[in-house]
Amino acid sequence: MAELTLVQAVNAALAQAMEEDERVLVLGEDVGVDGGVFRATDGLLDRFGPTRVFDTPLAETVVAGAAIGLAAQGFRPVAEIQFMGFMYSTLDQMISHAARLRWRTRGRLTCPMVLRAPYGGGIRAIEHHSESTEALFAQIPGLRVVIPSAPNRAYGLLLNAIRCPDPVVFLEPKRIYRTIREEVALGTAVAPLDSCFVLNEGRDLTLVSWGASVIETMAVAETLSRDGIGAEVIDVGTLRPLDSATILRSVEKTGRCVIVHEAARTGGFGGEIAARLADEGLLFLQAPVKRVTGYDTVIPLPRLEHHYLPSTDRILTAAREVLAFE
Amino acid sequence: MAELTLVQAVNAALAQAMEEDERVLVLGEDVGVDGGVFRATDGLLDRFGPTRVFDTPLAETVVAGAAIGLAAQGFRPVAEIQFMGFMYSTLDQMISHAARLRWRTRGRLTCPMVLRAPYGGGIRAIEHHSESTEALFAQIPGLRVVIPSAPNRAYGLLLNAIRCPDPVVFLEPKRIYRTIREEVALGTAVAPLDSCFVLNEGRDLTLVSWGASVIETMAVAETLSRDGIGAEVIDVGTLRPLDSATILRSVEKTGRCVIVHEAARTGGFGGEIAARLADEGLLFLQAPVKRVTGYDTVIPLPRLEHHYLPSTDRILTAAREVLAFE
Amino acid sequence: MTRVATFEVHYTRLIDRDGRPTQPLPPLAEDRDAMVEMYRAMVLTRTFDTRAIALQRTGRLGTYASSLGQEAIAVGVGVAMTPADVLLPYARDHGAQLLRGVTLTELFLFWGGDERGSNFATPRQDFPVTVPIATHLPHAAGAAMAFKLRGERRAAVCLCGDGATSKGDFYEGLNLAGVWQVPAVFVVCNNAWAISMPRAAQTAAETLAQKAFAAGMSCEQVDGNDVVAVRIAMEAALTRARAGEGPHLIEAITYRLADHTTADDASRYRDDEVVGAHWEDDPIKRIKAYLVDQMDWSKEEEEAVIAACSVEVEAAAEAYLAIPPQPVEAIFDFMYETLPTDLAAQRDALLKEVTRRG
Amino acid sequence: MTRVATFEVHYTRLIDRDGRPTQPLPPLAEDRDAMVEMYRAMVLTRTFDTRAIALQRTGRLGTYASSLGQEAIAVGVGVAMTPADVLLPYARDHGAQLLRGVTLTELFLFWGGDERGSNFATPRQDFPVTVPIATHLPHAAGAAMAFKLRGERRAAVCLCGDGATSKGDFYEGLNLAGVWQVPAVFVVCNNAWAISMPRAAQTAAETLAQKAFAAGMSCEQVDGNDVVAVRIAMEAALTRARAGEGPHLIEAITYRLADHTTADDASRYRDDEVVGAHWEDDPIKRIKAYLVDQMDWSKEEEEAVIAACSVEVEAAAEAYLAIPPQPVEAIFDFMYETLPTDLAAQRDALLKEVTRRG
Ligand SMILES: Cc1ncc(C[n+]2csc(CCOP(=O)(O)OP(=O)(O)O)c2C)c(N)n1
Ligand SMILES: Cc1ncc(C[n+]2csc(CCOP(=O)(O)OP(=O)(O)O)c2C)c(N)n1
Ligand SMILES: [Mg+2]
Ligand SMILES: [Mg+2]
Repeated sequence: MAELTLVQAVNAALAQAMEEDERVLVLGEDVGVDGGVFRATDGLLDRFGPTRVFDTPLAETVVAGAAIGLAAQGFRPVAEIQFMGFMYSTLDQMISHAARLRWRTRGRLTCPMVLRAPYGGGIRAIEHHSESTEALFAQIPGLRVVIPSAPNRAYGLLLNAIRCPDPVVFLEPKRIYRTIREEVALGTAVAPLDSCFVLNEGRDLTLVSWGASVIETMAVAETLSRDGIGAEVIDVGTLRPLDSATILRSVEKTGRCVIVHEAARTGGFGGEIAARLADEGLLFLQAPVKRVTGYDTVIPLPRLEHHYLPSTDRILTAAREVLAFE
Repeated sequence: MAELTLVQAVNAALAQAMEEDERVLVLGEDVGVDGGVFRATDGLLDRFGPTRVFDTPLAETVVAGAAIGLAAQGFRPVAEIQFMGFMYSTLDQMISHAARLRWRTRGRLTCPMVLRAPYGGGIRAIEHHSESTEALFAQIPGLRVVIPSAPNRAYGLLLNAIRCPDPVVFLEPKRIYRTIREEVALGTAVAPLDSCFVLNEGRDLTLVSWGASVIETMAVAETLSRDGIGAEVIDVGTLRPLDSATILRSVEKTGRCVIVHEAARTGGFGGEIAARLADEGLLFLQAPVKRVTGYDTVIPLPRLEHHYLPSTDRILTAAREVLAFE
Repeated sequence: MTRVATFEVHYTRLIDRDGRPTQPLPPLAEDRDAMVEMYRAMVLTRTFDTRAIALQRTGRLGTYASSLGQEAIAVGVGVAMTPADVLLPYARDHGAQLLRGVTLTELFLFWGGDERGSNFATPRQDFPVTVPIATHLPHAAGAAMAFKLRGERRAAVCLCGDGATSKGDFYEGLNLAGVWQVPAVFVVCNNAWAISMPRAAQTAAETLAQKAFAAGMSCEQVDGNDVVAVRIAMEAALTRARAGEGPHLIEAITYRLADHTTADDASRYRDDEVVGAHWEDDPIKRIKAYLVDQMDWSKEEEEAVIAACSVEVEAAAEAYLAIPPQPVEAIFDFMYETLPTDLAAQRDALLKEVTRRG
Repeated sequence: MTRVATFEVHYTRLIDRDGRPTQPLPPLAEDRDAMVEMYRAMVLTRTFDTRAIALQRTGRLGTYASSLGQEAIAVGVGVAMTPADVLLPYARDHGAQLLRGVTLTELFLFWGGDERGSNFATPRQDFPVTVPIATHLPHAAGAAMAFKLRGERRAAVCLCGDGATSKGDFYEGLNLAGVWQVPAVFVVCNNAWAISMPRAAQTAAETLAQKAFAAGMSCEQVDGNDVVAVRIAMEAALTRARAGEGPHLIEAITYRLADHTTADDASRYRDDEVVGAHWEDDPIKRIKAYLVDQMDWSKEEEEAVIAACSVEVEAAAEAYLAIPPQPVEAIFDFMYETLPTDLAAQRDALLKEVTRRG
């Protein structure tokens, strides 16, 4: 057990995975001596040496592509992209190859790789450093998309992602990289890759979220509880494959649902969840399914950025609106 | 007026746009002498010469990127990508630049370009030649995403896309490139870029679709009408910005909705439409919103491909299920 | 002004278009069995090609990419490799795939639109044909890195076309292979065309070989219609690569005698006459001339090879045509190691639908 | 084996680190006004840099990329360009942007996290700073093609770092510029590092200049700490480009004296001593030594330049700090030419929320 921040938990999970399986490699820009721009790979080069941890040239396509080649050859590469805004040039490799190598060869070649990147806004960064475009990956059959929202789950999910025989895109909410500390049970990977986490139980309303927005969502649940309203909070740790059963069960109980994510609304992954509710959960719904999200714009530069991110205020307003609905 | 197939309508719209505005350029792999692999640019080189129509090297990133540079300099480039499966390496340029140039410079530089590509399955092609991943583009703020489903609308929509001051992704359902002929009113662009097309009116059920699937969807409406059931068919010609008002109005009337698209279900754009119904249209809904889509897999190679595409059979089953719902 | 670096590109041809040596030949060229083996492989490749096109024309195969005219490259590459090496082929490498152990039936199956065609029984570690152009060069760098990390004396061999050299993935792959000094050999099959785009429209570079300089990689040009030149260059590059001396790029110059694919009509963009002239450079004609002139290749031997190849291809085509499609639920197989719940539901729905339809 | 192509890379330095000519100098070096203009521009750039870092440290500016040590490149490029040319800068080109007419206040605004910083009053057609590395080379090829198509005597000038040369976009952009023969000049600012990655970890290529050979483009290396060498090379390249003689690539060799950005701690990955040694190559020190030695640059003149630059930067910083943020609804401005209905609804919702919050 250790008290860790989220980024430390990522680091610890990488170290654990490398320890337990020598096929695990860490690669990416500045992951070696520098330990990664957010220090997620700090100390790994010293500990595991240059045949396990290596820097790559500044070229995201080939970072993903080389990871695919390594994975097809039996390694378990964990590649870091410095910011989600620089993942777009990995999409072709991830869609056309990582997601399909097993399928295309009927299981002959596989692609057990992890593509990690910090994502999301709120750190007052320059353009392209605050993106939340997880739906780009979450819509690709063959990929798994995992997003932790706390140190303990980050540790468990990453360890399971690395052990997973399928390609995993692992997105880390960098806004909360260092804001929470939590006991992490080292060596065990308790957070499974295929189910949502119910963080708070409640009978009146279901709040569904992932990533950094889980923090504000939990805060709203607490506010509501002071008014005697029970909000069930679901952290969608794994967007794909989506465990909609947990969400449906909750909405069956509460009849009301608000989905919260940082990404722009239109085409965001909240739409998929609402769509499943509109199909399989229609009879449970006692109120419209609201989405509290980023606006359908580019995320603004720091001076206006805070207006863009779903605030507790906006979540609370939506929650009350849904609760008031008859 | 002329009787044209869809691909001929595309060709005619390109010619018309080049005729009326000398800033319009056509570029891409094999668009010149060869006239494009589907002949969409046939004859344009002869007619407008090599300073208006030019081949590019085999490099999709720079096709999109050079179009951005040309557009910022006042041209109106219409770039062709040979198949949607090769658009993935344009995503970085389209997301990071085309969609944002205006926003980033507060209107100083703009990006009036069109990125065209044939898309969809059903032509018994080799891998990567049958993709329907329109949701990748439709989720990007700043882009417009347009998909015609008949020659006349293809002509009008493309002409409007080229005239549009914003970047447009224009996806052409190649399965029906040559299967329908239709009178096209040359020289006029009647199909607006921001509204859905109601192809069939009905009071009992709303069928929402786009691209080649509109054909099967219309066939189902016809079948239903023989049973005295009125299905309203909405062709979402422009996915982004989405005219949800038309869809909502229809569902307000019918209370039932089935969404049909070729793309894989999870994260497909049908989810966005269903999500808007689950919010703004919840009170109208008398039955679950069903999606008839490709499965959440890679689209199979030709030998199994037909099982993947939404068939009239599957659409009809879903429609009857929704109609039977009480 | 100081000169800080100089580079040269060299070109090698050992046997000219009439089958005559252009310079003293390596021992390989004296080895009748080896020469016949390559000849036979080239003839088999072409026989397969002809049959594949015929099957496509009659609707029994999908869109097909012919290797007509560039059999010497695939065969030169295929014979130079050892089983432990790994091939990352592009769409015209049937010859190399066959030499590696992929069966004719598997090739037909692949081009027939069946995923099982990429699940060949041997060689298990070779990559399937990569369709998105140049996207496999990064895989080659990664796979070769795997060999290096494990200290194995193996090499990755990656082929692509002239058009492929324009793409970012090509360059990123080469650059990574260069800086990591991995055992990889890259072969650019310069067949003068990328669909309708002539070589000169791809790049202003005088040679395609020189693209390797951007990656700090050694390179050379060979006559891609001279199977001996291709093989010798490949063997040397592979030996160096396996010995840890780094990657290498070979530009093999040939000509696409066929349409781009069965979906293409090359007469729209190039003169039949020019193509006709290139038949003089036919790599099969060349090695046959060499065999006849230098090795007493007899009419009987020739006929035997032709006949054997036909029989083999015919049998494979029949075997292919007899293979039923996969069961419909195969759509869901191999998406993930284990089927996620929501996919399982979709699978059940499809099976129900199929049953209902009967 | 025939040699089919040869290539050479040359390196130019005109003034050494102590300000002494290494060879007969061009007329420019005799032109006191011109030399002082460049010196002043370099000092202004560095003064801006120092102030920007101070603002960042006190929370009044965002993450900032210093150009410390590479001012000679941006300035040499900026002075060589005419107003009609178009600049496509990367993040350390403050010096060039200033010479182009972007104001110090606009630069502060950009780095302060305000979109209006890229809407500079002049030059209207220059591109904003491109953040995703190397993605602007394709734009440069496109913009230059626009000049060519319109028959304008203008050139696109595109700068990037050494790290950028590894990326596919870099290569695709160069290759297209080469094959289209557009008026573009590419400048690689080789400052020895890409964050923590030393130049040797990016590529096995002996020089970065030679990457141009892959695109059939001419190239050269210059001492990037020698502003005269940079400017002379740029002027020549621009003249050729505008005359339709095609694109060119210049590798300008310098050293990143600062941390990568204000978010970086370079001491994690490089020795302070090594960095210290590179201060000997400081481009400002060099031109100042030249001015003092060759042009009787006086203490008073020096002090006047320093003081004027300080005043200018201080005034700009104050002006920047006085600019209120955009109104909140600016989030929705400029997404499309006209606001689509669903965005208008979101805009209204935001405004209502802001009003409610008070
Ligand atoms: C990324 C990508 N873009 C476009 C295509 C369509 N396409 C298939 S083959 C081809 C030309 C390839 O030319 P070359 O690399 O010279 O190989 P060749 O076909 O001549 O052997 C093109 C453009 C593709 N498969 N992949
Ligand atoms: C595509 C992309 N990947 C990663 C980054 C993060 N990043 C910002 S600057 C930088 C290093 C750039 O090095 P170089 O090109 O040498 O320029 P320098 O910073 O040294 O001037 C990196 C990796 C980025 N901005 N864009
Ligand atoms: Mg070719
Ligand atoms: Mg650098």
